Amino acid sequence: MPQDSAADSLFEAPPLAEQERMVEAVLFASATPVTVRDLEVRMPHGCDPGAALEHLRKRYEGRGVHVVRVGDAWAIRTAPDLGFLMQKETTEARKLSRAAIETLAIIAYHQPVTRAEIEEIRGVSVSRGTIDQLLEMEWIRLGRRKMTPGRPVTFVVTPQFLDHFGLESARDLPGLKELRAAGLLENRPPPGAVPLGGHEPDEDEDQPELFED
Amino acid sequence: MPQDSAADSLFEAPPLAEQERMVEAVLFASATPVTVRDLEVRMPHGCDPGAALEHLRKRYEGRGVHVVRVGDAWAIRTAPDLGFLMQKETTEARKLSRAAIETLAIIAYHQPVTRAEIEEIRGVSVSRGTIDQLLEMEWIRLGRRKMTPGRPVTFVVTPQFLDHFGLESARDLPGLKELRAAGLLENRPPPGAVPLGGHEPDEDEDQPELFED
Amino acid sequence: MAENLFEEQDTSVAERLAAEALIVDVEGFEGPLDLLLTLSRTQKVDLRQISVLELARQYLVFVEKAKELRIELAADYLVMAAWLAFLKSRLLLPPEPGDEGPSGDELAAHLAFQLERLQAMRDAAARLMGRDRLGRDFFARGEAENMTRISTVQYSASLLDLMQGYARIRTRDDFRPFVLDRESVFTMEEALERMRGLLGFTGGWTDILSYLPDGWHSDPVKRRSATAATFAAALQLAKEGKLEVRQTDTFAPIQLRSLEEDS
Repeated sequence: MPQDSAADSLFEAPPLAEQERMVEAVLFASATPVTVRDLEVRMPHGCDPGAALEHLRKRYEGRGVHVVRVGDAWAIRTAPDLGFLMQKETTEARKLSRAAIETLAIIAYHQPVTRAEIEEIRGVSVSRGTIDQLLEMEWIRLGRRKMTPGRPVTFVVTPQFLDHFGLESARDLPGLKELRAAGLLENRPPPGAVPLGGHEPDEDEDQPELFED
Repeated sequence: MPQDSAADSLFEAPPLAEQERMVEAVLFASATPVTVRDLEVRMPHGCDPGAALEHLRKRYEGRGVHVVRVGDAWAIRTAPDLGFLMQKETTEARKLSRAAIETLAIIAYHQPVTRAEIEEIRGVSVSRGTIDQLLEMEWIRLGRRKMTPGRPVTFVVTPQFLDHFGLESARDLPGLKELRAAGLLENRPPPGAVPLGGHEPDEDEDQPELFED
Repeated sequence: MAENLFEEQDTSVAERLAAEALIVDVEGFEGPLDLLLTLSRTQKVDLRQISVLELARQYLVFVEKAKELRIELAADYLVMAAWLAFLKSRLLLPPEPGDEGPSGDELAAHLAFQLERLQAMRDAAARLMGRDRLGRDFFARGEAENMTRISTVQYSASLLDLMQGYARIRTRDDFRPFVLDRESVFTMEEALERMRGLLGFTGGWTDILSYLPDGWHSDPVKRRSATAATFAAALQLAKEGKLEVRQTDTFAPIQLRSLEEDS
């Protein structure tokens, strides 16, 4: 935006050190990750939260709390090695079934992935409860529909998932590169038309109301 | 927790820097302020939470958050001068009232202009609320007093005004000729809305709801 | 050697336990692929080198046993059994000439891929769940500060609003009754009246400005109004044939001469 020098001086941003304090205060105050955009909106005009965040992250290296990146947002989290001090704060994680854990991993590593693809990988149909539970925990959400016949919905993991597992992004999933290199994340169609693993005709089409809203 | 030998862990407390990390993490994660006694119970045997707290408090001096005493307990809190960041501002956009727009237009076209002159041009008296609103919005400010009897104050528009309307200077406002060319001067007020004979009581003062929306 | 012996013994014990487990707890399997994966563990080889033929044999034995024990097997287990029987025959018999479809080796390779992929996902899931986790190993702010919501009203106006507002005022000016400005406006009617009275007393050419009323000379606004009105009145009177108007040059003084005297 064109501004003359007078207008510029009116909107001069605070010094970087001050911006760092601001980012620090906002991140400390929030229990959930704060996006850069959110920081921009809250901080005075002309601030550069990105640079301030980088400084802040360095400042907290090796400390009792860390500045961590979660997707396109940032949060302060306690250092994992100090977890033993927090019995009081530990929240009993909801016990996930083996099916739910596997389904979650498949969604994380194969996203965006359709229900039929999950079933193909697990060799068994995915119960509605499993998907519902993961949706309810806000670890997965609906992605874009796939541009294949029937335009099935896909599932992807959420920022909450990344936050929970301390991942900066889905690209940082453990072993992702190796799995990809080994071709294990491919959606390889079976030779011929022989279905494996009791693959019933697409359930999505039987129950379209499940995931559409 | 890192341990070199069983004997060490029994009798030797972690280094103070490590204790400081622990206090930092506990204060951060705790939902309520934490007492020194509480810290002692949580931290490994032989720790000195008091000393660690003192170090931590010093470390956060001048930062975006402070270590503060709350009764006989300790907590991390936002630095008081950054409280404004914790306010989520919701802005509701409303159209300026007609009276305000006209007053603003007169000030922009005729600045510096006194209130009496504005009233002369508008043909109605200008309510205090209208002027106050424009002042508060920082679209107008007081100019020099006029060198006429009574030395009345004048009003001028501000850089914020120019910024909002995308003008380099008030001189960039289209002149009457251009307004006419743009067909704006043909914009006759509806019949009956023409105030005849000047100084009727201001519509603004009759209706405390100053602003149309 | 001794170690090997032990291991083999261990394996056979594990195998027996597994076999029992399979029969007793068929419900515990997450489908035929899961069962195949479990069976493949008894082969103790890399999944890429697995003997699909051997696996098919084991699976079929399992299904037979389940039948003997009258355990209800889900349909997909039976579908898999049928498919594995087909695969087994494909792998054992040389392909018939003109045979359509994928070869036994292709099918076996795909099954091996599926098993490897499922195993990979299980390992990935285990690694994922073994990560430091929020609320267990690392923690968020315990005492999150609430955002106080401040609702502000932002008034907006566009440049068009401003221009229209000003235009409205100026337009209103056009309509403003003359009464407002009467003190500084000399109307044509007034000028006509004044000139009719004066014309008879003037002889020869006189400057039009001398017809301006007293007190209308100094104030520029008043002078302008009076000049315009007098000029308009002069034109009117000239039209009526009562006077002549002349101007010797551009911007030269305008002079009037009465015609009434002559007539």
